[in-house]
Formats: sequence, C-alpha cells, structure tokens
Amino acid sequence: MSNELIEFVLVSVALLAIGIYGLAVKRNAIRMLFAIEMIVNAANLNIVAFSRFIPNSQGQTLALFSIAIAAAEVAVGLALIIVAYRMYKNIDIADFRSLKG
Amino acid sequence: MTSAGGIIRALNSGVKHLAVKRFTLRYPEEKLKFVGDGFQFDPQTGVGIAGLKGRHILFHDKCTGCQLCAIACEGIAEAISMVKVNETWKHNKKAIMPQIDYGKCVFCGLCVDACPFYALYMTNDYELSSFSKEALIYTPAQLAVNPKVDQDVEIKIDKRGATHG
Amino acid sequence: MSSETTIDEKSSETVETKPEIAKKEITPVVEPKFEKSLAEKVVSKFGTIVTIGFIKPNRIRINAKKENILDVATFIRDELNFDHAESVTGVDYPKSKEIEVVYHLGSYTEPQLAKQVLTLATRVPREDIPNPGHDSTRMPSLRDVFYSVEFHERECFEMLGVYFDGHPDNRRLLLPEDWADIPPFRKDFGIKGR
Amino acid sequence: MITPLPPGIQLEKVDDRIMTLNVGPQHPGSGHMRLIIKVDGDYIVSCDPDPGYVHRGEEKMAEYRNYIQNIPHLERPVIHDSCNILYPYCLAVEDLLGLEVPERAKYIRVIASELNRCVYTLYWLAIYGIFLGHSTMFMWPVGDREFCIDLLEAMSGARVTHAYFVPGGVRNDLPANFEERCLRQIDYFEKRLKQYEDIFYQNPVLKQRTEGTGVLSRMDAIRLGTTGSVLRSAGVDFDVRKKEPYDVYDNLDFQTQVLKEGDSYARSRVPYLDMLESCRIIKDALKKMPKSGSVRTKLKPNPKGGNDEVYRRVESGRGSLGMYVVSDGKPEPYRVKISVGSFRNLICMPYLLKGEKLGNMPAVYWSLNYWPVEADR
Amino acid sequence: MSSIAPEFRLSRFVASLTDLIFWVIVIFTLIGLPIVFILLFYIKLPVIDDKLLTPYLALTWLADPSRTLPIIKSLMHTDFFRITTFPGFGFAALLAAGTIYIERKFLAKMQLRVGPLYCGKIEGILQLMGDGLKLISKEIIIPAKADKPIFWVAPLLFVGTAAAFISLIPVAPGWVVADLDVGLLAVFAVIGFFPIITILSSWSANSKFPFIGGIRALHQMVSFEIPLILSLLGIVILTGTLNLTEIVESQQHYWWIIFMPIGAIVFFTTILAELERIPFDLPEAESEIVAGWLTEFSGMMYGLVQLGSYLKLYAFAALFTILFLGGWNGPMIWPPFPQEIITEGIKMGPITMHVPGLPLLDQEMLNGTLWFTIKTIGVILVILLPRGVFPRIRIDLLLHTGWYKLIGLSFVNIFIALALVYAGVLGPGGLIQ
Amino acid sequence: MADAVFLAISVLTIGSAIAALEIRSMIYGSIALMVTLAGVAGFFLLLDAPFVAMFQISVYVGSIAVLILFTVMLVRRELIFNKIEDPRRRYAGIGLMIVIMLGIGTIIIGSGIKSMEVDAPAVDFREIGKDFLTYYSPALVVMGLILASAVIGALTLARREDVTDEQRTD
Amino acid sequence: MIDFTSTPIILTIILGAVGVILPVINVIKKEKGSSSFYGAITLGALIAAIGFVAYQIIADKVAPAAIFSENVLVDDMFGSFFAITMLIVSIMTTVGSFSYMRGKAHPAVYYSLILLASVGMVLIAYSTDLVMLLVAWELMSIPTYVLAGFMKKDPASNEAALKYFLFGALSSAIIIYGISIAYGLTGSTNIAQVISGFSHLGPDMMPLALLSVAMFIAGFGFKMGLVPFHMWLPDTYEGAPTTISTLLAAGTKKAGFAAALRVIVMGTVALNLEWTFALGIIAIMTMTVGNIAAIMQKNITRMLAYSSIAQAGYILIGLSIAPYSQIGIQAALFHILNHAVMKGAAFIAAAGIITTLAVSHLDKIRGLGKRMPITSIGLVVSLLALAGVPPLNGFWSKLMLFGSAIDAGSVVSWAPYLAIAGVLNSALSLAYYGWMIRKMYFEEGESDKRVKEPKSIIAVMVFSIIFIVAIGVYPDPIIQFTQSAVPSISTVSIAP
Repeated sequence: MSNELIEFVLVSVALLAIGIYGLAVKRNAIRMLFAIEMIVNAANLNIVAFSRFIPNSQGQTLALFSIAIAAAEVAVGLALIIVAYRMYKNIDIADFRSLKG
Repeated sequence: MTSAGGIIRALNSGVKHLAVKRFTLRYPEEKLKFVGDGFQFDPQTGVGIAGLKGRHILFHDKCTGCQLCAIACEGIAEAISMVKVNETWKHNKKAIMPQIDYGKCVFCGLCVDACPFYALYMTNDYELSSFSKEALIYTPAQLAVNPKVDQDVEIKIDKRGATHG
Repeated sequence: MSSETTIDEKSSETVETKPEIAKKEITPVVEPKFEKSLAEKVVSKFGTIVTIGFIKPNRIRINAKKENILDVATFIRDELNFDHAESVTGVDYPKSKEIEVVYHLGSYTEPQLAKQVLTLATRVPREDIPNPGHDSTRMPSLRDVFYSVEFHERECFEMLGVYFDGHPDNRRLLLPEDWADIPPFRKDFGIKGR
Repeated sequence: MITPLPPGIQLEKVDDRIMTLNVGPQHPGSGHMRLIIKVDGDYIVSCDPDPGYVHRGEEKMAEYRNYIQNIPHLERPVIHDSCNILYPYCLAVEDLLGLEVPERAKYIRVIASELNRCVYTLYWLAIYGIFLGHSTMFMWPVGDREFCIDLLEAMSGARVTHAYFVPGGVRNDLPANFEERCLRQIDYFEKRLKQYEDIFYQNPVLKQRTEGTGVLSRMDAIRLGTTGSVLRSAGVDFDVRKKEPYDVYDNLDFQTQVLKEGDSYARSRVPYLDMLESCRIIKDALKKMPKSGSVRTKLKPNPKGGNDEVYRRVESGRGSLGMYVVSDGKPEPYRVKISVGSFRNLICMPYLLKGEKLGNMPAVYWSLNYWPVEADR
Repeated sequence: MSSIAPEFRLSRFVASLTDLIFWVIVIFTLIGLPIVFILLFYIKLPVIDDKLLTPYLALTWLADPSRTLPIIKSLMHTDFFRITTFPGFGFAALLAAGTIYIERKFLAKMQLRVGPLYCGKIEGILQLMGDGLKLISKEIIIPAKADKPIFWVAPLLFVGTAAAFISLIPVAPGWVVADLDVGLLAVFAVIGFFPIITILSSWSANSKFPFIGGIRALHQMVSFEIPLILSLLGIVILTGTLNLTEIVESQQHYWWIIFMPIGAIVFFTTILAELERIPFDLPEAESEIVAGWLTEFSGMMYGLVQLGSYLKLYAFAALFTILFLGGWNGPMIWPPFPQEIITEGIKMGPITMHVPGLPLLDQEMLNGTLWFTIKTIGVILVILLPRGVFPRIRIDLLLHTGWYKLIGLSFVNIFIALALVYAGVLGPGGLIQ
Repeated sequence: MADAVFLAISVLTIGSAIAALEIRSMIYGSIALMVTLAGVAGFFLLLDAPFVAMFQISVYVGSIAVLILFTVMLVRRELIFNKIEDPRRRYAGIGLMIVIMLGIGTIIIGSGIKSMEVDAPAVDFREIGKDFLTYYSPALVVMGLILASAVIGALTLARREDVTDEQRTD
Repeated sequence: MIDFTSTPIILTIILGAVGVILPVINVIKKEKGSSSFYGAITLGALIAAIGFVAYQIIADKVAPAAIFSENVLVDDMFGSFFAITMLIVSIMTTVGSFSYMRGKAHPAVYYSLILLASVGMVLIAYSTDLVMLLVAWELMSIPTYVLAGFMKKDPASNEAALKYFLFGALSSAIIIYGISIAYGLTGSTNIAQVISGFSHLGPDMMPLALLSVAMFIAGFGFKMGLVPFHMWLPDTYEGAPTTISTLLAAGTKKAGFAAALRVIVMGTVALNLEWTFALGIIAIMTMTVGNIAAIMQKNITRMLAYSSIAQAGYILIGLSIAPYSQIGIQAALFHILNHAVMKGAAFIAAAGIITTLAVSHLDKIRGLGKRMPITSIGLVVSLLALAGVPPLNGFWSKLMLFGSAIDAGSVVSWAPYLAIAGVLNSALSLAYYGWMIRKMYFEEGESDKRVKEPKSIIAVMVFSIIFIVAIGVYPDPIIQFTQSAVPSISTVSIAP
C-alpha cells in the first residue's frame, strides 16, 4: 500500500465536481443520470478509501449497499426516461414544457 | 414432465445415431451404379427399356437423317439441329445428322422415342461439364463415341443402417 | 434449326373450330343419375336462365349469364352444398368476342359430393383493344359467395383482363408491376418466335 | 352452414410504430416469393403475399405444343413432384383422346406417384427443419430422400425431371429385379421415417414452437378452399385418392390421415403420416401388380382431341392438383389450366400470419406446404 | 483447354518460392528478432549458475542441449508463459480449435454425413487451418455508415474478454493465471462484458439485422445471467469460498453434481444460452434474421469472433468441470515421473543431460491436467449434442424459461444446499468431508 | 509501480468522466462512463477491496451499462448527439466545478487525514458477509424491498400499454 | 441484533410482505383485479400497522425517545410518533385513491408501491444508523419516483416524475457522499458513534465534519423543499397524480424532517455551531418564498405545493431554535402532525375535484360550494387550519412554534424575528386561502347542479374535519403525545 489516502479522496472530489458540473450544465436526461452516477461513484470511492484505513468492514458493506441502491435508481430512472421518450420523442428535459408556473 | 421425457428421448435418439453408418456418396471418387446402360426405345412395341437418361449415343450406320428427333425436340428444348456430316451413307442421302446442344437439352428422352430406326439411344454418362458453351455442343462425330464410365457403388442396407459401399 | 416443321405452321394459324362448347349440346352415352338430379335442381330453379353444358360421371357443367351468376352461385352454395372453388379459369374465344370464365366448384362438407366437380361457366364480352379494369370485360365477383376465389380471381384479372366487380382487392398478383402489354392469356398475345 | 365471412384484406392505417418488412425474395425465410409484412413490435399486423417471381406462363406455353411435347414442360413447376403434376394431365389427355391404359401401367404409375410424393415431402420437411433451426432434420430427410430418388431413377432414368408418364401409360417398363429392390429399400425407408418421431415430432421444443400457432379452424379451412395437408390437418377428411379414386387407388389398402388441431404442428405432421401411408401403398401395389404385360398404349404421332373439355384431379404432395384441358380438335390443347394446391393454400397466409409473432412466421409459412414455383406456374 | 486455369511453369514457381523465402528471412531478421528480444527482455530473468540469464546468453545456451531445459524451466516460471501458453491462451485456443473440428465431425456423424473430409488427407484434419487461412486472406468489408472504431474494436474486445475469462480457470494444482480470492465473482464480472460487446458491435454495424440480433442476444444473455449466478450460490454456500481452486479442492471425495444435480442442470442450460448455442441460438436465427449480430462481419473479424466464442465455450465447459465435476481430481493414472530424470539425467546417445529438478512437470500436475482435459472435453461434447437434436426456441419461450423455470429451479437448489448445511451433512464441520 | 498504476487509473477515470459528459455521441459517452466505473473498480482493487471491485464491475457493467446502452440506442439517432449548449451556462458550470474542487480540496488538504496510519491489514471479505447477517440484517431486508420496488416499478413503467394482454403469452 | 418483536421490524414485515405479495397476486390472478380489491388489502395492512403501533404505545413497550441505539433501528417514542403520522398519511392517500384509481391500469402495483414507500417513511424515523437511514430513504424515494410517473399517458406526470427523479437521485447521491465523509471521520456508521466521534474531532478535521453536515442538509433539504433546493417541488406536485402529491407533500416531506431531526440537529449540537442561525435564515426564506409564490398561482395543486413549501419554513423554525428552547422540537413535531393531516386533506380534496370535475384551474372552481358541498367544507376547513385560524389545530401548533421562538429570544437575540416573520407570513397566506374560499362560495359558478362526490373522498374529508376541529378544540392529548416523543437534546445526552 504505497498510495496515501488523500490521493484517493482528491480523485473522489474531482469526480464529485465533474458530476455537479454535469448536472448544472447538461439538460439531457441521460447525461444527468451519468452525472449522478459519477457522484455516487465518487462517494463509493471515498468510502472504500476510508475503510482501508479503518479496521472494520462497515465501509465496504456501505459501499455494497450504495452500489445496489444506485443500480435500483438507474433502473427506475431509465424506465422513466423511456416513458418520457415515448411521449415527447425527446430526452432533453429543457424541452419538457408542459408544466409552467 | 412430459417435456423432460421428450428431451431425454430426443437426446437418446441423437446419441444412438452416432453409431449408425453414414450415408454419404463421396461423389468424385465413388459413383452410384445405375440400372442398365441407358434409355432406349423400341418403336415396334412402343415401350422403352429402362436406363439412365444421360448423354446420347448416335449410331451413324442407322441414322437416316429423317429429322424426327429434331421435330420432337422443337417444342421442348430446341437442342437438336441437323448438320451436314462428311460421311456418305446409303440410307442418308442428305448426309445430315443430329447435333445436340447440351446447354439446352433437358434429357427428357422424347427424341429417343421419336427415332424409328434405333439410331439414337441415351447412355449413362452424365458428366458433361465444360468451361465454355461451345464445348457443350456435341457434333455427330462426338455423339458416335460410346462413353466409358465406371459406376460401381450401390446402396447397401444392413443392421447398422444404409450406406454406399 | 434445320427444317420447318408442320406442327408449327398449323398452330400458328389458330383456326377457331370450337368456339362454343356450350351451345353444342354434347350428349353423353349414359347420363349418370345423381349428377343429373343435381343439374335438374338448378334448372328447375332458374329455368331458362341457365343451360346445362354437359353431364358426365362426376362432372356437371352449368352455363349461366353473367347477370345471374351471383344468384346461381348462391343457390349452388346454399342448396347444393358446394362450398369452395377449386379454380377459376378464363378461356379466350376471340372469334365470338367473348371470354369464358369457368369456376370449378367442389364440396368438402357433403360426403356424397366429394367426387363431384361442378363447372359453372359464364361469358363476358371481350374487346379487341383491352384496357383491363376500365372496359366492358367485367362481371360480378363471386368472392362473397365462395370466399376461396379471392386469389384466383385476381389471377384471372391479370391474365385475361376480366374485371370482377365487388372484389375487394383487385390488384396484380403474379405479373410484374410494370407489365404494360395485353393480358397474356388472351389468344392474341403470342409467344415470341411462335 | 356458412358462417359470416371474414373481412377482406385491407391495408392498415399508417402508423409510425408499424414497420414494414419485406421478407423475400432474397431472404432465407422465404423461397421465391415476397411477404410484405407489417409488424408492430413483435406482432404481425398484416401480411400481403406477393408471389410471381418465378411465373413462367406454363399454361400459355402449353397452348403451343402438342400433347406429347407438353410433358417435359408441364413437370417443370414442381420438379420434386414431377410425376404427380403430370398425372392429371395424362388422365385428362387420356379422357380426351379416349385412350385405355394397361393394367400394369396403372400400378407403375401409382408406385411412381407415391415415391415422388415421398421425395417431395422429404424435401419440404428438410426445409421445415432448417426453418426451425433443426439442422439434423435438414440432413436426415435429404439423405433418406436418396432411397426414393434411387428407385425413381431406376424406373425413369432421371433423378428429378422424370418425364415418365405419358398419355396411355408410362414410357418404359420396370427394370429387372425392381420389385425386390424396391421392397428392400422401402422397408428400410419406413424404419428411418419412424426415427423422425423421436428427434423431431415428439421433440418438446418443436412442440412448444409449433403447437397452437397459426390455428386454422375446420370451417375456415373449408371456406378458404384449402387443400391437401392444410385441409386434412384441420379435421376435414378429404383425399382425392379416396374420394375420387383414379387408376387403381380403389384397389389399394390405405387410409386418409386426418388430424383435428389445425395448427402448424398438425400441418407439419400430416405429410409425414402420408409418407408412411405411401410406403404401405407401394408395398401393396407391388404385391397386386401384374407381373408382366404392356405398359404403354401405342400413340399416333400427332394425336388430336375432339371438341371437349376435361377436368381431372389427383392428390399431389401439396393437395388436390387439377388439370383443366380444353381441346378444339387440334394437336395442341386450346387451353390448359393447372389448379395447384400451393396457389389455393396461398390465401391462408394473410389470415394465419395476422396477429402472430414474427418468430412464428417461418413455422407458419412453411407449414402451409407452399411451393412458390408451383404456385406461380 | 480452358482459359481460366493458367499454365503452370516450374521455373516461375521455383522463382516465386525463392523470392518468398528471401523476404521471410529479411522480415524475420529485421522485425522478428527484435520482437523476440524485446519479449525476452520482459521475461523475469533467472539466475542460473550464478549468472544472470540475459537474452543473449539464453540464445547462445540454446545451442547447448544440456542447458536448454533450465531455460525452458525458467520460462515456465514466468507469468508470460502462464498467460500465453499453458493454463492460459495457448492451451485454451488449442482446445477450442479441437472443439471446432470435433463439433463438425460429431455433428456430421449424428446427421449421417461425413463432415470435413479432404483438407489434410486424414478425415479433413487440417480443415480448420484451411478455414483460418481463408478468413485471414479475405477482404474485410465494413458497411459504409458503420461506426468504425467500435466496429473494429468489438471483435478484439470479444476475444480479449474471453481470454480474461480463461485466465480465471485453474487447470491443475497451482496452475492458474490469476488465482483470485473472489474468483467466482470475477467470473460473473467477466461474463457481464459479453452482452455489452455484442450490443455495441451490433449497433455499430448500422444495419437492421445485426441490431435485432444484438438486441435478442442482449435479452438472452442478461436474463440468463440471473439463473446462472443463482445456480452457483449453492456451491458457494456449501464450500464457503469464492476461490475456484478451493472449490476444486473441496471436491476431493465427492463431486458437487451428486448433491446438486438441479443446480448442474440449471447451470448447463444457462451455459447453452450464454453461448448462443442451439436451442438458444436466437441471435443467429437464420430464417428470420440473417446471421444475427454477426451479419456484417467479414474476413478475419468474423474469425476473431468465432475464436472468441469457442474460447468462451471452452471456458464455460471448464467452469462446469471445476464447479460440478471435481476439476482436476481423479485417480492417479499418469505414471509416476521417474526420479532418475531429476537425479541422474537423461541419456540420449552421446549426450547425457542433467536436469536439476523439474518441479513443474510433476506427476500431480500432469495427472490433473489429464483429468481436467478429459472432463472438459466430455462437457464440451455434451454442450455440442443439443445442436443436432433440438430446433431453435422462440424468444418469448426462451425468456419464459429463463425467468420462470430456471430461477425457480435454482432457488430449489439453494434450499437444498441450505438444508444440507443446516442438517450438518456438508459444509464446514459437516459429516462428510 | 503502484504510483504509476494509480496515476494511470486516475487519469483514465477523470478523463473518461469528462468525456462521458462532453463527447458528442451519446454511445461513446456511455462507453466513457463504463470506463469511469471500471476505473473506480480499479481503485477498489488498489485499495485491497477485491470483493467490492468485482461487485462494482458485475453490477455496473453487467446491468447498468447494458440498461444505459439499451436506452441510448432506443432514442432516435439524431438525439444521440448533443445539442449545443448555452455557453454562459457552460462557463458558469465550469466555474462551479472549479469552486467545488478548490473548496473541498482545500478543506481536505488542510485537514488531518494525511496523517492517518496505513498499516492496518486489509479487511477480509468474509467479514462483510458477517456484517450483513448480524448488524445490518434489517438494512439487508429493506434493501431487498428496494430492489423489489425498483423491479416492479421499472417493469410497470417500461411496459407498453397499447399491446393488449391477449397478445402476450405470459 | 435488534429484537425481532420490536415495532419497526413488525411494521416492515406487515407492510413489506403485503406490498410484495400484491403484484404477485396480480400476476397469479388471471382476471383483472379491481382497484378497490387491492385498495382494501392495502388499507387493511395499514390499519393493522397503525393499530400495532398504538398497541405498542399503550402497552408501554416503547422506549422513551432516545435517538441513539447500538443497533440500526431503535424502538422509541420519536419513531412511533412519526410512524403514526406517516401511516395516517398513507391511509388518507389509500382511501383517496379508491376513486382516483378506478379504471386505471395496474392498481396492484400502485398500492404495493404506496405500501413500500410507507415502509421507507416509517423506517426513516426509527433508524439510528446512517446505512439504515440511507436504505430507508431510498425505499421511500424509489416507489415515489415510479408513483409520480404512474400516469404514463399524461405528459405532465412524466415530466414531474423525471424532474423529481433527477433531483431525488441527486439528493441521495449527496447524502451518500456526506455519509462517506462522516464514516471516514469517525469510523462507524452508527449515528451515536458518529456524533460522539464528531464531538471529539480535532480542529483541523472540523471543516470536513462541517462539509458532511452541509451535505446532509442539502440532501435532506431537497426532499423537504427548503428554499435553495425547492425548484423541482411545484412541478412535481402539480404533475404527479394528485393522490401521490398527498403522499409526497404530507409524507415524504415529513420523513425528511424526521431524518433531519435525527442527523442534522444532533450534528449541529455536537459540533457546537451557530448553524441554527443559518437554519433560521433558511426558515424565513422558505416561508416567504413559498407564500409569495403561492399567491401568484392559478392552479390548485400548484398553489398547495407552494403552500407546503411555506409550511416547511414554519416547521424549520422549531428546528432552528431547538437547542435554545424546550418546546421548539415539540412544536415542530406538533406542526408536522397537523400539517400532515391538513395538507393531506387539502390534496385529497383537490384530487376529488380533479377526478370528478376534471378541472384544476382556480377560476374553474367557482361555486364549488354548491356543487360539491362536503369536499368544499373539507377543503375550507383544512385551508383555514393551514392559515392558522384560531379554533382549528393549525392555530395551536403555530402558536407553539412562534411561542418557542419568542421563548428562545432569551438565549439568542434573533429568535423573535422568526416569530414575527411567521406571523406576517401567516397573514400573507390568509390572502390566497381566502381568495380560494371566496371563489368557492361567493362567486357564481357555471352551474349549480350538485355533483355526486366519491365516497372515499367524503370519508377522508369527514375524518380530517373531525381531526382538525377536535384537536383545535381540545389539543391536550396530542400535545402530551408530542412531548413524550421529543428527544432530549443536549451535549450531555449525546455522549453514549
């Protein structure tokens, strides 16, 4: 183990920042989903990196939980995107304008 | 459960057939033996003699140049045309004999039926391939040659299946 | 080819020696009983509208006018229990300027009728310069009576130019889409080289 | 008796979800024909058969040749079943010309015709196997077809286009030792046929795929004028050999094979059962055949028929096959109409495929016992 | 006689042959030798007789037969050898190539045919080589609107993934490329790559038939992955490990197929589906969609995909052997490795060769490899058998089978395993050990 | 050696994360996302957590990536490519990204996690199983409910309503 | 290991089992089950669950409000309070859906997802472990994503669900990130140990801990609809099926408060921070923005959505002054319960109007008082209660909230301003509530013909009117109940 913890955490922060950038800039629903996946992965990386330095297995368990949760979320999200695509023939949420106010 | 039984039954059948003799004719090396030499026709009785309908053989000494074969072929394939030959036969004053284009012939054998002089038979030679169309036109001289074919394999049936041997 | 044959010359003349079978009243030697009873049923119903072409063993031919063909066919279906058509044929008679359309009807449901084939024929006018679908060569479609004639009538339409009124889908079937010649089964359509 | 008519073929409303597939003519799933299929997802909404890619005008050509010269031409539509397509023609011409057929020739005709039915059915079965992805079922029938072809070749001299039947009998007598050879090969052939049960007909995967797909009810089968195996699989007992026996079929011992289900499985099974019956017929015919005698009535060179018309039909591999020959006293027929089973069964296709899954298309299509070349003529 | 066949002249033939030999020598010296040296550079250099075995030294020593064996031995120690040759790619490719030949002959026998016959004189044994040459020499055609990078990379990735799968397979005690503690999970991870490659390559071809085939393959693979994983959970429960080597070692007395026949059947069925073999070869249903997702591949790209799929076949068969049939376990039938060779050396004519120990090629390893190969080939034959027996199944029936029947059966299997563990029959501290 | 591997993986991960968002074709974007996820799995391997790494690959590559690719391929071809965004929002986004990176980065670098000791042995993955079955067992049950609801919901949503049930065999 | 017979486990088993079995029944049953069949099963399960909770409380088997536990779940009064609140909301949603779901597709899935979401909402309040909290949070969120998009043919529903999903997924991602930092800093996921770890952190680690807490606030704030994170909320509440909006507004939002109470407040207390001030600012912003935006709305559900944002602001007052006032959290809890019932009734009434009259615009409900009298009365009562009109329950909870703020004024100087802002906002809210009541009763509608009101809506209306008025008249028992549910908050109690 020659790498230090902080390196992993910094990579994780970079991923988090990229994910937030994607959420802020992109209006394509699938891209936004990508960005959310990146944030979740950044968190997972953080968790596993911390757990390497903590003598218990709760961290890896937490990572497994969050991976599974992300999978469930993506399944539901993609189903929603498919339904929206069938309705609008588009996946750009900036073009979804049925609700105003 | 019936489906499981069916699956087992099918698999069993497949495995059993691994022991059955194979039934492939290795064609260029082996050639299937035919009944008789070739198709002939007896205009007297009006009944043919069984045999393979392969390439024709023309007996120059019997052909009178009557064109009946060509007429018979007219409505079918137009494969037969009468050509001059450099031979002189008493019974063939015009010295014309059939020339057969095997690119057109359908091997129906009606020309053999039409010949009243026993001059045209069919042989069991069926390997007529060539690289050019012209080579498929057989002149009377070529038709006069009796082909030499060796066909010696038969279907053999025994307990472990049928095979060509 | 070396010689001109006699067969060719004869066939190319196409002499019309047998233009109208129906009117010749071929009388078979023995008229079978069952077939005759069937034919008489039709005659007793329609009288002079129909004529009996011939009565042979297992074969009956009934000629009808094209105006009445629907009624005759319906009667044959409902009363005589012929339930399907085996084929629909057209025969061209250029001499009498008519085209004969022949329906061969059979029955599956009635065991007695299994060996019978009833030939129902009618004649439609023929024009020398055909324009399929838009000229007088037309007759009512029997599709609503015998469902099975659908594709046969389509074939008859494209091959002989007989238009069937009331057919739901009178399109080309076998010929290519760009066929622009006269209907091929008419006698004046010659095969090349013949 | 007649129930209300089904609706005719109507073009569906154009929807952006509906996709049009051209299945054929260069598609492995169809022969020389095209099926214009509209699918909605995996379901077929409409099917419009488009035959005619191999239309050759055989009927027109027959008007230009005399009765004998027509023989090699008329067998061309179904070269795998060439005896059976010549059979009604010969019967009709015999009727026209008033010819008597010798007794031995009748038996020979029956044997040849039944052998040819086996040849055709095995070929059809092989393609049905490959349509369903069963490669063994392609190889076995094609191999076993050799037994019948071998016998036919011994009889007629050709493997497929026999030109064996002529008006007035058959072209030539049987070769020597034919009976013994035929019996031996047919016995083995029957044994082989029974082995198809295990691997094909009782195979649960095949049953799953074909049972209950493309169901044709009895009434529909009658109304649509279907014939052959399609008709008999739907529960209608109709076989020309039994109902209108020609030649010597009334002397022979066989049964008509009828199934009730009317689905693809039954349609594929009836021809198979017919093949077993064919073996019985051949064996019976060989037993009852006169051992010697003439096989062909002598014919004048250019026979002419009277002013008459004849419609004769036989049972071919694809059902009732009728020939309508009109003569006007010339050496050539005035009109020849071939009424074939394939063309009559074509009408089923739009009705059976509608509402099916696309994956069922090959199973239903080929189970209709459809031979595109014959349908186009 | 004909204009197609050119006239043959011996002088031209000889000239072309010498030309060829010249270029081969030139290319080998200019490119081949450097590549060999570069590869040798990456092999971990052993020390023999207190000398560091440099490539140069190795090359010179190769001339001396008595020194060849140590070099080979040192080569066999390296990872390079493991990955490329023995438990890895080379061995698998050999078995896969054999599988192709066996499949063709086997199927031909079942269908009463002959199979490959002419190439190689003896029953067409060189047919595969001929096919390979043909595929290599063929032109590679790419659809005009295809997505070229993915289209090019997909076959390579397919072979690469299959190779990664192979690297997890232990062949003999200690002979495995990657001995992971989470081996079985790694297998699942690797299997997950195949549908992605399939769907990407089918999408990239930009053609209808590959895309439909790819979608079908995707459905099939993804829906059968679940029963695949579930059917193996029973073994994990019983052995308490994910390491494939340990799983093999746990079967020294009893094979798991005895206790879990249902799991074996489910796993076997899912293997057929994952491999796209009949009766589950829907992606290649030729009567509906021409050749499925392989339609647009041509030449060596098709060859690569075929190689990959046969490697996959080998890997799955090997996995079945490892998990259910006891892997390399079996009675010792290989004759004991003569000790004299190790101690005394081999005497061949004038040369006496002293081999200071050959610990790698010992009796256990050879015996294990033998048993493993025999069992794997047996499994491969059973995988090949349905191709001759069953027709193709329909897509909805396939999915129905996968989701309803197989998952249910695999749960039954898990409950059997749990019952065995709780009853104390098997598992840690069980009766049978 | 490990440093080089770490550097390579981190460059790959971050580069492909940017590519996943910025590449024009969405298919390539999905592939880049897969690379990102695989890179994270590589980090897990570096961190001696092979179980989590393999789980990550199985779940993300085996199911999520397939789902994403499937959805992307379902949409029309012209939608697979990005629209051009408003540059102002883009600059704002980049600014936000830099602010977050710098801010959290400063916090982390300034904090004391650098000095945490690293000599603890790696956790055996069998411990995870024990954790699942003892301490986290209610969470595991709830996780099952989550997956059940996700499957039920996704199936119901993605099911096409206009195909009648008679046409479905099952 | 937690005790098998404790309340959360039994609730999970009852509701989860029924929720999973419902779709299975749907698959097995060949004929199409009617909506009410599944609805009845769901209602039975929910009533059984609420009965069990009540039995546990009455039988005194529930521990006093403890916040912390060795296990992932704790069976305490705090959780039981939220369980009862959430289950009431679920029951109201279910009953309201009887008429709403009639003739719609997939009723089994709909009710099953409602049940699963209620399991999630209930378990959030009970969980004392961050992993459990996360998992329960997801179990609450994922079914509601689906439910929001349940009307597949309706573009608004799709859009609502998609926006809700994207923000919800973002919120859970941020929560996971926060958990990761908290775990990294303390080495555990148990809240007790996390907080004790926080309180012993060195000064250089403190910014990271703050980051973690900020991420929790952001993550939970998305669900609660606090002001910087509220932009998805009106769209979703308007677009989603109106009964589901009930669940979202009255249920999931309150679950967010439960999570916040468990995590944020403790965190802020443990870190000894002035975060309360930030919360106070957020509270004022939230209620002001919500009320001002609500005035401008023309759509009933959208107006109610903004109003629920404003109500979140009121509740946040209680949270922000929690360390300084004894009754702050108690008031917040009281208002949570009241708001759940009031907002639930209002949304169900809106759902009744939308299903029977197919209108949602404010101008279209003129003369509603004559057309749908019972629904109108229910709506009016709940609106008045929301505004805080004296004899109704909203008055008492608001009074307690503002009172606690004034009470806290003795410790922190800014607290009374919260009360002032609250009072002003209440007055502001009366404007649009009154506007709506005027439309219903004092303007002539298109027709005066009475419409048949769905029985399920009437049932909900009657229940909520009785509840609102009864508590308004005699609030003591509920106040007692909330008092018992309040965990004691001080740094002393935190160290285990």
